[in-house]
Amino acid sequence: MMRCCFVWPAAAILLFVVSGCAGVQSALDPTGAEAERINTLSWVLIIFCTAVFIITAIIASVALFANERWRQQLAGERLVIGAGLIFPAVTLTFLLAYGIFVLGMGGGSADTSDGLRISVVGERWWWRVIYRDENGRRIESANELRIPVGRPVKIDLTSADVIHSFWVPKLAGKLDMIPGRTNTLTLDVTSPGVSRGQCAEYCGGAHALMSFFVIAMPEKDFAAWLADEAKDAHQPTDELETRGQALFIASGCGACHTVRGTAATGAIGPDLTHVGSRHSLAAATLPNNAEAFARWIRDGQHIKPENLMPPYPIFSDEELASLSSYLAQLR
Amino acid sequence: MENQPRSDLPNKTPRPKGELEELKRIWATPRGWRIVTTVNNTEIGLLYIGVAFLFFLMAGVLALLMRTQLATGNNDFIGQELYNQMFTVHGTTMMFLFAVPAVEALGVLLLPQMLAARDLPFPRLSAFAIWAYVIGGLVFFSTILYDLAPDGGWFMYPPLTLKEYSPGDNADFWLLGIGFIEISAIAGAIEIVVGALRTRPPGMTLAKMPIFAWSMLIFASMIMFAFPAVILATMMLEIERSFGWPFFTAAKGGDSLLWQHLFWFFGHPEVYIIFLPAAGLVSMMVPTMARTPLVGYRLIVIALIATGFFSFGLWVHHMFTTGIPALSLAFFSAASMAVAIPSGIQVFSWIATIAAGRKKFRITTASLFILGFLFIFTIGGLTGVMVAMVPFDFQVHDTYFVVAHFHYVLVGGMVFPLFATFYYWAPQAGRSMLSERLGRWVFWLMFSGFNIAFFPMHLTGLRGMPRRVWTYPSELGWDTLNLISTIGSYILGAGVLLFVIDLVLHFRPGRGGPENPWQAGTLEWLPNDVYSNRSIPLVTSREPLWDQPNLADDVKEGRYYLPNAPTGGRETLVTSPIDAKPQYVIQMPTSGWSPLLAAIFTAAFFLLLTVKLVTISIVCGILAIAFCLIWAWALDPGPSKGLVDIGGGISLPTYVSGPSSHSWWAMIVLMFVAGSLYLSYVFSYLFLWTVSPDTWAPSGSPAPPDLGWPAAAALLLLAGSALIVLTERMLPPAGTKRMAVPIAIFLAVACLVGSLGVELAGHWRTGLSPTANAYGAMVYMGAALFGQLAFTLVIFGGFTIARHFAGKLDRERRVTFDNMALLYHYTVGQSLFGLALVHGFPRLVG
Amino acid sequence: MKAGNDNGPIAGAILFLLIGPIIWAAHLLLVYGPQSALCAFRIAGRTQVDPWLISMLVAGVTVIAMAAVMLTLWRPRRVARIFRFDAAANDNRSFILSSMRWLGVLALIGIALAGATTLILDPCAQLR
Amino acid sequence: MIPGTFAAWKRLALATGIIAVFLAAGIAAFIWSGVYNVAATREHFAITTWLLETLRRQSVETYSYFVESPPPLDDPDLISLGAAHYEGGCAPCHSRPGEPIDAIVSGMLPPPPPLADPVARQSSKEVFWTVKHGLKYTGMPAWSSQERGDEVWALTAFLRQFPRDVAGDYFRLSGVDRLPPETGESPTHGGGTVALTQCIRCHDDADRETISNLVPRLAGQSPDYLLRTLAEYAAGTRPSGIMQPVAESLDQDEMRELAAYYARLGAKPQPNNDRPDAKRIERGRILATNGDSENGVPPCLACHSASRAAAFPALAGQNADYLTGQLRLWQSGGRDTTGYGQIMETVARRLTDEQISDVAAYFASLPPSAALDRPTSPEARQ
Repeated sequence: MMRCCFVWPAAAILLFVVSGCAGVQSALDPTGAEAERINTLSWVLIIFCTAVFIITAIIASVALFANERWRQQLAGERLVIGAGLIFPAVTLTFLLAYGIFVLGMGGGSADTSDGLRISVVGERWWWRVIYRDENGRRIESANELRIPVGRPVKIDLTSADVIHSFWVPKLAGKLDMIPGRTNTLTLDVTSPGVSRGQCAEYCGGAHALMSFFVIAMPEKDFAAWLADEAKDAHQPTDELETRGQALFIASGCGACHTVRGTAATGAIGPDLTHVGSRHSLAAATLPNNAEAFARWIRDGQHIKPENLMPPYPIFSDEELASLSSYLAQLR
Repeated sequence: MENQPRSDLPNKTPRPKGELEELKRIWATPRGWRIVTTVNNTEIGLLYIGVAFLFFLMAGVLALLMRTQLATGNNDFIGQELYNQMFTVHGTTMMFLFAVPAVEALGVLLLPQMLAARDLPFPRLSAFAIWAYVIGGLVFFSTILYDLAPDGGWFMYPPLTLKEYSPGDNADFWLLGIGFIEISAIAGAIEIVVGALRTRPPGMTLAKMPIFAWSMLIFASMIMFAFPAVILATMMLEIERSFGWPFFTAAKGGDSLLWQHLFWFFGHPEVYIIFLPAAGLVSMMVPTMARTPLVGYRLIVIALIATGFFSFGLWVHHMFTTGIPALSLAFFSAASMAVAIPSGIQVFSWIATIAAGRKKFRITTASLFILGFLFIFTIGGLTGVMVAMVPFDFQVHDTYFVVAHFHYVLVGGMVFPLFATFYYWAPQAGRSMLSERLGRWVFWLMFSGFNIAFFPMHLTGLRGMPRRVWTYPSELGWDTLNLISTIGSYILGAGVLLFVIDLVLHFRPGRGGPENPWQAGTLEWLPNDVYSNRSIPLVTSREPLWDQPNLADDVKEGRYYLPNAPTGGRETLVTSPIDAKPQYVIQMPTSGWSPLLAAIFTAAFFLLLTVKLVTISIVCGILAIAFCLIWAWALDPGPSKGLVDIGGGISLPTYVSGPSSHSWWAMIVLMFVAGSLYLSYVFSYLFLWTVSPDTWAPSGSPAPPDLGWPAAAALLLLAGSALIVLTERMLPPAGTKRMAVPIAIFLAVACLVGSLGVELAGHWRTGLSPTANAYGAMVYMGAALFGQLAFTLVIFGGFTIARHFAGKLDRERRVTFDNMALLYHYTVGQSLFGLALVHGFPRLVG
Repeated sequence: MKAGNDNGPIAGAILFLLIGPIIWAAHLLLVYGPQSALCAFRIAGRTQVDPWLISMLVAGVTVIAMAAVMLTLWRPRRVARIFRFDAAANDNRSFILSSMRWLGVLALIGIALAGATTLILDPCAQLR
Repeated sequence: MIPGTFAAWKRLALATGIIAVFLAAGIAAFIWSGVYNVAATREHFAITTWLLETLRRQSVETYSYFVESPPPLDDPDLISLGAAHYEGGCAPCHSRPGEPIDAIVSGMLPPPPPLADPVARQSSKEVFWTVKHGLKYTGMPAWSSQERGDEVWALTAFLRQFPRDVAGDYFRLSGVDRLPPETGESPTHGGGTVALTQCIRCHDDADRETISNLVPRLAGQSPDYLLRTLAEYAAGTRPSGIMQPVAESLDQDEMRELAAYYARLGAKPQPNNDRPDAKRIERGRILATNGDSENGVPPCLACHSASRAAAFPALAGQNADYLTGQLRLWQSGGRDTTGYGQIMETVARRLTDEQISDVAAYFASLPPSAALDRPTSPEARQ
């Protein structure tokens, strides 16, 4: 008993050390203000709980194995009231105060005077991302969020169908997206880079495959990117891509997808205007390249079961090649 | 060696010849295939725990399959659809079909023994509840085999579980499974509250009650207040799914958070509902193994009560990330801190008891499991403190950290004590002990497997892995941790398998196991047989077997109370709730088909309704009610047996009506359940109003009907109540009938139905529709709750009238009438309040 | 054979024993209910209640609840009389009395922790 | 004497065993010898007939209990469709109403009965079940596409008409009178084949409308679409008990010819339907143009407008009842076996019953030649 009581915490600490804290989706490797505050809190809690556990284990070991004299020291209500009532009452009060204090630091004073507003809408099973710039222009994208570094940005979270939860562990804790409600989350990223987020509330079907990337960029790059993103889609240049575009339009893809500047104006599925420039396809399920587009169109239900796009098994290989090269050049 | 009997004991020995044989005959277990009709707590308790354990094994197999799927990233061993069903069924089964029934089964099995009662006060009710649970539970579980299993998670959050997003029958099967556990939990709560407070042996005051009885009493009280919330929630979800009343649809003024509030108002106490009885068991075993009375008995009782209370203040704990104001979260964070204190008290009481033994703590398999429990539960409690910190929860909520946390709490807090219980109390239900040698292997496999499986999950969660995902990409660095967890789960599984082998090799159900093998001090270790203890002892200490010399022998020889069967049937002693003074002798029903058949048809009713075979299901429903009535007909035996002598110069009545009657108590418990169901409704009404005041009358919906309508409904209700009071005065003397009685009851029931009709007609005339918006749905839901009670009273009233005509209702023999009257007045009270709410509130705020 | 009405004592005993936790529950209801309702209306723009008032409401209810619990700790016998609580056996009486006091202490801790949070946090902000 | 009794039981068992063995051997010998005469000229024994008939009657009665409730069976469109199929699929054995059974066919055992009597005795569900599943040991085949209960109901509706004398009306109902007096002669403007003469029994041609609203109008569809559909019918991937036998009998050239014929037919005057109410059509128009993005329904015109891919069908002027029936069929999973069908299935399952009726009414109200534009303006969003 005694041996194992010490082996376990030690093993625990070892696990933490060995596995390191790197990871594009790890709460232990924060690059956002809220995640950093929580990270500090986590370590305080981990150390406190480990200490309490070890002390309890020692007391229990004494009660079990020590000699009569030692054991009699523990054999009264004094221990129960001291260690079971007073100690937790005091320490937990301090912890609670600390936790509430960290909670109170949330929110941030996001300066929205520059007019940038971002909304993210949870859909089954992808993310609709809408930027509104200072001119009130509405720029829609999907499954990828780009934000400037160094200033808090407020993000409105809503849902189009069931409950989802917006979670980018490196940047902040999660916040649910609930039908009929709008929750606002402040992201304050401290250093540029890519982090990964995932839906954290079970939303049925392909819940496991509902992820996205957040790309934090320096202010200037962000402005340039946003200006680029606001433009219409690239027109296809070579013959293959032009055939792809024609096929895209004639086969009804535009019923659900928008490619700005073309006849495709659907609002049901993700906006594809600049789909080729994103880090991933299908809500961070596939890499972004022409081959992945082809796989997705032909075999989407296998890659991401139950997804809401109809299967398109009707294209020949050549047709698929032209379609996917058209989509891939939408950068 | 024969001890000299003390002369101050209530009964003289030797007892008359044939007395023991008569007891054996009366309490005999039905032979052959009629065994299914048995109602004795030992036999149905064994069935109960056996089936609960079967569910544990089956849900455990699902867990192993899921762990296999998660062993590596990008795995496709189990596809998405099946995986989503599996974790739903795993969670639902473990929580509803294993954990609650298992502890309730232990209550059924052990509580009467610990209280030296012959049986629980309502044996047929237990039998009914258990059979309904067995049939319904097995059907629910089997849906996983034909792709009909629910896949909305065990918490079933709408809108995902509404018809729109879950169109199949799958979600209905979840609601069905829950329906059965609701029935059996409520039945069990009635049984246990009345059992613990009224069937204690003489002298066992509240201050001497075994801790397990305390924990079961609190367990049952918590069920009374927690389950109604989920009953209402499931009713509303099923109504929305079937008829489109928008309780949870945001577009029509409903709110999906309403479900979360109701579900977690049940769901959080549920964790403690599972844990408290297990802690009670530990508090029984630790003193035995330490060979010393429990240190801090009083503090443990306090801790149990405080836990029971505080656990109701934690439900928003599960909703920290829903975006409600931070201050609201902080209240619940504070309550979560408060609930940690009682757990600390218990842990250190056990440690202090271990230390207090004159000799060192005995290490048996049971004590290993207890120490394992202490170890695991302490970690679970500490991570509980962590997740109670709101900002920390923002990160770990719905991740594997939480998966690790609650498995530490639930497996540590409930499964390990349960296995300790199996090893410790096996002789209560079987003829032999389990193997100590195998037991140690079982423990070490389970303990190491559990920690290998679940400890890494803390880290997996912190590194960003959410719950309820059937697969994950390999490049996120979760593979190694998941593989370790999977290996651990198989070691845990091997431990459980070894236990099953031990069970097969060594467990033989029946009686005549070793007597008091652990030299324990509590009454369940008295020598017993089918009739439980030969006589019911007078208790003067918390550990009577340690402190009252020669007790076992005196009880066995029949020197204590009620060594015989004076009424010629099954019976047990009822004592006063606080001081345990003998009050009367209950005559109890014996084995019979009606509870079993009622359970079968109840199960058939719900099942057929789920698969939309409406006509046949209604027939089954009617049959179920019919069998319930047949069973109820045999109750209320009347005062014909007069006074009986139980020894020691005490003569007790065999029939009592009014507030001392155990059935009156049962009705009061039922009214508490109905009352908290109604309070949940009131909460829902007010909650939806704060969410969508714009749908409320008079601006958003048709104005409520003129005040004449509710006034008429209220008058009818009051008239009905007056009629019932009048009828009570008019009850005929024994052996006679009086036509006024059935007429008055009929009129009273008619008043009730009329009042319901007036209420419905009033709203219908204004053009209010239940499907239009949340306000309409809430108004008609109030009427539905009224209608539910009215329906019960129509049947109950008819039953009472029938008893009058059968000559089984008079001024003396009146328990049936008393209970109906209680329910009637309660219904009137609830409905008057409902009228005030539904008609008054919109006027107040509009 | 209608037995005398003795549900006074048991109901009284339960209420007496649980008075602390009951006040705790009432406190939680009275701070959480109004606070969340008023905040919901504030956010929806249906009322202009000053947030400061909500904080004061929470603090006020907390102070009253704590005072009530302390009163029961200070004068348990008065409370016993109110609920007509009595037990025949001595051990029982003192057991219930001391249990009631300990439960009061725990309730007091719970009330104080919950009430104190209002000192730090803005009453309606989501703080995310 | 217990041992004695025991021995007696043993003897009895032994005797039974021996008898059983001999019986089995006898039966085996009988079968192997081929003495039993399977000639259809020999009637069954009376007992065999009774057994088979009772079994048949009871079985139909039991299984038809589980048949879902029928659609309204007095719908003239349904009856007409049923009659048209009867002419091609049933009349060869059961003969046209009022005509004697064909001499060759009557040599079957049992001979196909005239249907008026049995249909009068049976309930609609029983008739449906029999037509759908066929009957063992009688030669009555099952419906070739089990998914197509809707087609079976059409035939059932027609059979329900038998008790009242349909003989007089039969040629009109079944479209036989639409055929030119002498096959082989060019039936329509210019070219034509034997196959085509059969098509116009149900479908439209240059002059006539379809025989029933449940039958699609083919004029103006692209050859790509028509060829694809015929190939799908022939291969059985698009299930239809009515079309599959017809399409199977066509060769590639005939299919091409037919497709070319109907593609050429082009515009034709507006079908003279009773006009459904304008509100419904307007709702349908909005759905077809804008879709219902809340429920994931894309605008129909994205795929069914003038600029559609060649293999997609045109819907303008199509019969509303046909459209409704097909959308329902998609919803119940009856058209999910072809690539094109799978695309539409996803969409059809998101439609409500009301939306189906609306959009069908809208397309039916359009002139068949309407060159519909795809929706181009982005719809209003916030």
